[in-house]
Amino acid sequence: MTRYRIIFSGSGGQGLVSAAIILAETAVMHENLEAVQSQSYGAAARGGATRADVIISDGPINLPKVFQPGILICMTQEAYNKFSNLIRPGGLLIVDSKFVKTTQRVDARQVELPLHQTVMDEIGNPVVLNICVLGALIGMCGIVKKSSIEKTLAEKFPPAFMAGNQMALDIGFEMGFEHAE
Amino acid sequence: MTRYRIIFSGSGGQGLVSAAIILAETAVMHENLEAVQSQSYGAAARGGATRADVIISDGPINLPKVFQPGILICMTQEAYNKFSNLIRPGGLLIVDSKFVKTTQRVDARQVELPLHQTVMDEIGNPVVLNICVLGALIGMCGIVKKSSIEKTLAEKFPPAFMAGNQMALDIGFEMGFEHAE
Amino acid sequence: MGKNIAFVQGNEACALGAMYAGLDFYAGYPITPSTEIAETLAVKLPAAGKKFIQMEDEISSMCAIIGASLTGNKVMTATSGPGFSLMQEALGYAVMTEIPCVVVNVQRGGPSTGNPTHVSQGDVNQARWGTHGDHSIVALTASNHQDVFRMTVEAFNIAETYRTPVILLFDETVGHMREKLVIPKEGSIPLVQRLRTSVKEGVNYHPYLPREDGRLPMSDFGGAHRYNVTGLYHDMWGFPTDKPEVVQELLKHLIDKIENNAHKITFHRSYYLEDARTVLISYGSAARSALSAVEQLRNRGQRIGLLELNTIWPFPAQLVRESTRGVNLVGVVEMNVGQLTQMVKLAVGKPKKVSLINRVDCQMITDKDIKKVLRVLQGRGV
Amino acid sequence: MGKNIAFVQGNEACALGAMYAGLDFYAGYPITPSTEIAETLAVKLPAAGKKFIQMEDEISSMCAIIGASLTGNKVMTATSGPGFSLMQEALGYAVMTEIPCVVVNVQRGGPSTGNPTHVSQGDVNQARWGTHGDHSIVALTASNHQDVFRMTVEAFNIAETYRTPVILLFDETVGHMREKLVIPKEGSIPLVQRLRTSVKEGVNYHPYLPREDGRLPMSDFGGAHRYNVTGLYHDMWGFPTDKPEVVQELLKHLIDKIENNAHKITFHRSYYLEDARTVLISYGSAARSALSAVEQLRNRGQRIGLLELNTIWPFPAQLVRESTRGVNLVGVVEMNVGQLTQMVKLAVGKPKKVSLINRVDCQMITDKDIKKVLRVLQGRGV
Amino acid sequence: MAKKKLKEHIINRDWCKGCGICVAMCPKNVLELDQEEKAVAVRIQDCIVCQLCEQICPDLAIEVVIEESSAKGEPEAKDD
Amino acid sequence: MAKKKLKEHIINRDWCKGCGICVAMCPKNVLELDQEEKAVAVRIQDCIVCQLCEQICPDLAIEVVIEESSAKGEPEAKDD
Amino acid sequence: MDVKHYLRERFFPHIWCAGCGHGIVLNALIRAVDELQIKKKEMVMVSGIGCSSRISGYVDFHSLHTLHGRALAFATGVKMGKPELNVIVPMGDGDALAIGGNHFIHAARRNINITAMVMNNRTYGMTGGQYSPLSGIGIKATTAPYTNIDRDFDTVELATAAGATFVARTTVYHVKQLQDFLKKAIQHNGFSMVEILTQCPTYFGRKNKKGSAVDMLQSFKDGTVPIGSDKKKENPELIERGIFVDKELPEYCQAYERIVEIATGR
Amino acid sequence: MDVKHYLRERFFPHIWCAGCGHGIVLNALIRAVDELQIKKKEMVMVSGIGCSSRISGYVDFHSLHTLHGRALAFATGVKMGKPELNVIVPMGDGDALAIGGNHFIHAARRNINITAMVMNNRTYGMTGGQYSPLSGIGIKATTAPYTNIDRDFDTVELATAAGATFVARTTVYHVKQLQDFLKKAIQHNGFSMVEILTQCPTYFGRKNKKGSAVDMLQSFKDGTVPIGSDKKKENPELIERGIFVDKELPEYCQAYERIVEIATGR
Ligand SMILES: Cc1ncc(C[n+]2csc(CCOP(=O)(O)OP(=O)(O)O)c2C)c(N)n1
Ligand SMILES: Cc1ncc(C[n+]2csc(CCOP(=O)(O)OP(=O)(O)O)c2C)c(N)n1
Ligand code: SF4
Ligand code: SF4
Ligand code: SF4
Ligand code: SF4
Repeated sequence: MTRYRIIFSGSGGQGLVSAAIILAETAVMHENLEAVQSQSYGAAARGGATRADVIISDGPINLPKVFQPGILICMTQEAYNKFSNLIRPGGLLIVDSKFVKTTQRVDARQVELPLHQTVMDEIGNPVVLNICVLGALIGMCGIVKKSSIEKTLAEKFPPAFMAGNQMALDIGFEMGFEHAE
Repeated sequence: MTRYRIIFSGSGGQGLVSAAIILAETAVMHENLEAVQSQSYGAAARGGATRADVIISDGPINLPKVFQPGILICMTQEAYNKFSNLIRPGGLLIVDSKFVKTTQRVDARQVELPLHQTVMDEIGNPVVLNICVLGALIGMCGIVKKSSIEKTLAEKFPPAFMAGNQMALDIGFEMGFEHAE
Repeated sequence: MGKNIAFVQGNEACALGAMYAGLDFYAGYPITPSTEIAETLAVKLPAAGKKFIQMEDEISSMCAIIGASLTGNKVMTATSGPGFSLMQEALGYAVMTEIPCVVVNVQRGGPSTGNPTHVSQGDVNQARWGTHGDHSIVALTASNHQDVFRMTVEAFNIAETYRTPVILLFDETVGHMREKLVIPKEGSIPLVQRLRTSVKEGVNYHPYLPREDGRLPMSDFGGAHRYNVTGLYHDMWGFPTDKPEVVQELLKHLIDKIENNAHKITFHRSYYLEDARTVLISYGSAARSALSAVEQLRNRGQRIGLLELNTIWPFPAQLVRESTRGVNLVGVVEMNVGQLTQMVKLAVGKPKKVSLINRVDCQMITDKDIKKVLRVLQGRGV
Repeated sequence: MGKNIAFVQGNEACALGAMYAGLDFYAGYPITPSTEIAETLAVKLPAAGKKFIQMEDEISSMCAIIGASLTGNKVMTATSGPGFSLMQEALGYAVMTEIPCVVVNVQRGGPSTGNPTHVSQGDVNQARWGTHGDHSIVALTASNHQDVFRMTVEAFNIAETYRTPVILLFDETVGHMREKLVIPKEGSIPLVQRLRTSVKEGVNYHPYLPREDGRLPMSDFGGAHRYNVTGLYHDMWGFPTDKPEVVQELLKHLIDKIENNAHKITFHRSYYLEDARTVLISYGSAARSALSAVEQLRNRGQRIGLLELNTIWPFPAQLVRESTRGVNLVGVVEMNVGQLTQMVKLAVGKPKKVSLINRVDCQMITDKDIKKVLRVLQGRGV
Repeated sequence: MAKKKLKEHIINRDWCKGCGICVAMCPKNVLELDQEEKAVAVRIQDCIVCQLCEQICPDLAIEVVIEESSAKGEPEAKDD
Repeated sequence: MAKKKLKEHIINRDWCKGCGICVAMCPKNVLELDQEEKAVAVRIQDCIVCQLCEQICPDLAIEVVIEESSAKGEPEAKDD
Repeated sequence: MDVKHYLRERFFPHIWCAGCGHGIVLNALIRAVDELQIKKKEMVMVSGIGCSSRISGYVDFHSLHTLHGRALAFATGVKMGKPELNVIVPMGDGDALAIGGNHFIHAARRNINITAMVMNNRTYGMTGGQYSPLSGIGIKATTAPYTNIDRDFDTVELATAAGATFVARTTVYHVKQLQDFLKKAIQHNGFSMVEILTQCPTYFGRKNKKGSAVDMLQSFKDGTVPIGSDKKKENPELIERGIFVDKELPEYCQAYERIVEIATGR
Repeated sequence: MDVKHYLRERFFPHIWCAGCGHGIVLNALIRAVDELQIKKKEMVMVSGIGCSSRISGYVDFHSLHTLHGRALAFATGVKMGKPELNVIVPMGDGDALAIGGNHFIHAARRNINITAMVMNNRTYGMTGGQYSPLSGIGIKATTAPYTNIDRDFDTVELATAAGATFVARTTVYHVKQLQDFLKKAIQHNGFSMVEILTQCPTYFGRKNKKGSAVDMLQSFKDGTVPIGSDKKKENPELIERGIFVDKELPEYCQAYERIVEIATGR
């Protein structure tokens, strides 16, 4: 039984909860997997660091929260400071190189990607950053097929958004794929 | 241990609850007796027959309600119809001869007194009817001293009311005393 | 006889007890059968230079007394079933913020508007669990005016000592009936005054940091210390937090300060328990009938006794256990479907020994009713 | 994969279940963590030609659904702790007047405003006893979206069958998390439609005269029969009365119709109970962790099982008794100070066998937490 | 509209509580309270069939019955 | 009142959330958001010390410090 | 007309005290309904708790006797649940404006087609004569033994400000006007409110030495004037009677129909 | 002035979103208090629940963060309990006028010396953007996906009709006026209400395409006029700013003092 335990973390406006939902929804709707998604709510969410948890598995999932993520994505310094110590030994830590200075030493593979920079350079609109993150994640780790993500995006967004999303997904996927093990 | 169980019954405006309270209060405040008083409340009280219960004793009283009155006073036909069957065998039933036609046969001494008529004839104001009732009751049965009732009346009413109350009490007392056993 | 004797309704006895205890502020909304408490206080409080206000409803009444308590007043409200249901949210707020206050519920027939002018003891479990979330609560009751008075005074004492709302759970019969009340001399029932902080102005005051003994000294609003009060989980300064360890510690504190002091706030009366083989447990007006039944059966030679509870919550499990040890039959006399009977069963440990003796038609249970059920329970038929 | 699969929050699953059950009318007031139920229905109901209204508060929401139910609609409201406290008075009205309705409480940390965005199961006893007066109530819960959906449908079925409010007692974790939901085909969960009277216009209809089977056929407001509905004790025509025999009979009816049918409305799931020597009993999101713990311990050879309750009230005492017969240890896993544990103790009869395994810091209890306590209970230290 | 003609006052003695409102409000002083404090029409001949007594009786105890011929007529509006 | 003279803008970067309100509201276009989306005073010389930025900042992150000499002066009332 | 056609006779004589104005309101209401020729099965009375609220039990309509202060909230459910029904909500001043004030202003704001009758006797009759938000300063009540310091609402102004689209005031002395206003209110498409000054001789009257029920009725005659009357200028204490607001604005249930159309794409 | 003197710095940066108008209200409030030279220990803030209500936690006054909608009821207890305190009650539009509407009108009616600030962002911010009784028809919200059919209250009219003796309205754009009105409201002896139009860019703004916080601020400038402005005649949609009511009537706690005098025979 494969089981992915992923935390997306960053700040409120970055759309990381959406990214988490898209990922989990794709697993369930298009890959016949089980997935559970949850997130932090409330004052914690309005101010400081957001966090969205995703567990994906080919068998039933009982616990809905991630305690030790195998994959941790940090899109702000604050998120990195708060969550990086949670990571499972030998896990994967993805950070945006613009926002995060990786200071802590963690027993995990740390990958720093210039996601924000690239999105701004090539698309010029930060709203698709979250899709780019998603692209990088699946480029690096698989989890679900890129085409499945595309299906979900097509279902959830109006056609006008498709081009931007697709570009962001592709950019992210490529950057991630380079770091795939 | 002597124990008096008394029900005053009649209609809302007749002041019978007050009469009951005065009696019980007199027993407690001026005769060192125990007394418990209770009454019917609510829709029953607003419309139909009022009922006020008094128990007087020289020892502690547990039950606050009268189930079988030794003395029952009925000041309306409705009250008579409703309550006369409650009376304790051998008890005393006092009714106002103007308002009540004693129809039922009860195993009790029935005394019909023209209380209302006499009050109207001699005082001309029905508000003191209840005091007259009280006078009749203690005239007939004792229970508490007349002078004690007078003390309570003096405590509870402004001086302006004293004369009327006293007259009513006296009238009632006399009428009652005639029927004392 | 001096002025210290009064012939009053139970509701008046409660109002007089509150005045004795030092009530400063009352807010309420009329409802049968508790209205006379407000009506009495509407006369007494202004005459003592203290505050009375009739609010727009029960919710605001409960809120207003909490606000007034924070400015250093001893406070109370009174209501009955429907109003008590409406107060539940704000009652929980007082629990969470540890604001001393006394809430009277003169029980009438429920559920819903039910039977406003008749008696019931149906709100016992609501008093315990009516507001959302885990918590503990104190609820006292009484069967006669002397105890109504005394329990009212103790309610204020407990509220101030433990910084908690205290519920006075009376019933229509006791509330409405009149009997003698001997008003205790000043000082004869000790009064607890609010524990105020000794922390000086300018020095850090922690409104929600319990002392060693679990007590929390207060500082009046308008006084030297400015702090925050919130119904959210909060830290020792009174500021919101959702830190798990702080949350858990606060909840434990709220519960422990009551449960661990249960023995100190357990009031009761025992009648003929020494050699009793049958024990009745009762409270409120039902206990009057229970006592009457017990005395009659004693006269006939039965070894029967009565444990009358004045403290219902925290449930005096230990007292009940001790009072029923070695007893054959425990009869719980209450005017509901057995709300306290469950607690007695848990306390006694042998649920089968415990039977409910009740009445649920909004009529006062009588000595006869009780004797009848006892005969059956004792295997002697009807 | 067809359209019958959805990836949704528990709150959405509840809303979808309600739509499936035939919800006609929703009134509510937003509150975390239940708001998504309203938000989903604000989209779905108008699109189905049905009614959605956001009221001025929770009290009016509860009142509005009762009013709408009387005109023949299937109705629901949803809230969380503080709002649920506010609904207690009107909830009791629905109990007394026997109006079918469904009330969702997605539990958050209490008491008071507590911890709005975190999980708790602290309202279990409030669901039972929150409104004043004796009464019975139905409360269902679920640990996963499939059951959230199904229990929501069953809530409507029970409400309509027994003419009673039914409480859906979910929790923040289940309400907010997203997982797969397979939407059952139309007809695959049977729906109960309201039983309407067959009495013709002009013939005497007794709205509150139960049939032999205890059921009360209804007549919609606006329909052939004009009758009275009141929260006061009432006779078979729905008119107020305080006649003791009528009062008692009505109260008994209100209680019996629930308690005597407990077996018909008991929903649960059993896992590995057959040979279990240790049985966990749990419900709501806590049951997810309990199942996880049980599966891990089974893998290590322990004879442990799980009884997951979907029906909390009426408490399934018989089921619990049967499921724990001959068992050494019963662990009740819940996120409160042991509210259901007491009921389990009473049901099991041997209170000492029953232990609470809980968490009260508004964090989800984990498999680890449970395993740790079990080790201690089994005498194996930490 | 045809002038209405009185047939009779039906006064429901079970419902009448003797408040005296009809007595005081009747513009023609037609009504009185009797010994038992129940309303009775004593000066029927003076009645102008304004029906105020019927409409203001808080106990709904009075019916002013009009002679058949005009019974279907609208009651006269009266107000200040 | 003496014309106020600017000493400095103290901008609390920890509190500023970069909403840009001060930037937009400043009548003299003195302020800008920097790379990190924090307000900075870039055209200090243009500042007329109206203190609007200070008073409208929703994060209470700006203090417009006035030269000592006139520091005690009342802030100028300004409204439409 | 046959009054009894509209009454549940077996509950008469009613529970109200002798001379209580609530009976006059009942009397006027059934006449209004009769004149409008509305079928009884199309009428719903929703009331709260109070002496006034008992009115709903006496009429042979669909009747819903609810909780103190909440009648308009229940009524909102009834009306939205079946918009074709005529929904009337009789309330005491406490019921409507003390505990029920919030539902009062919100029902008015939504302009839902309900008729609210505020039977204003300036006291809580049912619980024995406490002061209400309409008692006014200087009044005596069991909870205001030293006179009341609570200012009173102007019900008409409050309803108007809250958004009611039909607002009127009259008294039980003015029975014809009362019938007329009730008819207009019921016919109005939107939230209508009629304030009816009425007497509680038992508590308000007795406590405040207002004399008999007849005296109190008389005081409604003497103490009120039609809107705009010159007398009001001389004596500002006089209370105006009449229709203060009568305007058409989108009714709530009808507006909801539009939402359904949008949502279903009809 | 030293803003931080009035703040509980350790809770900053505050929890409000970037550009949220609530912070501007906080900013204005402490300036108003500073100018009035009221001691911090004489100030009490009593709030309910909502983003707006969090304001009480940020000021270094006595602060009471209560239940949704109930702040004015708690405040009534605080004020009566210690009338010498200045009691300020900040509320969101939902807090003040949805669930809290009844306490709002009753506090106004009593004319108790409390200052109510209604921070009107036309939505429930805290719970994520549902419609409120001040949203108005046509607005979109998470619970009004097909647009809102609920009419809005006019807060000023409602407060006036309920009896408030100081009633004003302004916006967070007009910071100086805001400070001024708050000062006057605090100084007023009686119930004062200041409605403050403020922006929730996160929910109301986003759902209704109102642009950035700056755009929304700008709309307060363009969408409002001083009371009596001619522009309003041309464009009735414009909202008036200014002081609508300012009158002296007996204050509740002072009136109560008189009752004590009567009762004690002083
Ligand atoms: C929640 C709740 N609070 C209080 C009461 C008690 N109560 C019943 S009626 C009433 C007020 C009655 O006054 P009003 O509404 O003016 O009507 P009236 O009796 O004068 O006609 C009150 C306070 C109640 N039944 N329920
Ligand atoms: C009794 C109760 N009902 C509902 C809620 C949920 N709730 C919290 S704040 C809020 C509304 C917030 O809106 P508003 O008062 O306008 O303030 P804002 O957040 O917009 O500043 C709601 C519905 C609650 N906390 N308590
Ligand atoms: S109808 Fe008119 S005139 Fe005739 S008795 Fe009645 S009130 Fe008097
Ligand atoms: S003080 Fe005025 S001019 Fe100077 S930066 Fe601030 S807003 Fe601009
Ligand atoms: S108490 Fe007053 S309002 Fe109630 S019935 Fe009697 S007179 Fe009417
Ligand atoms: S949600 Fe809206 S009201 Fe709340 S802090 Fe954010 S912008 Fe302000």
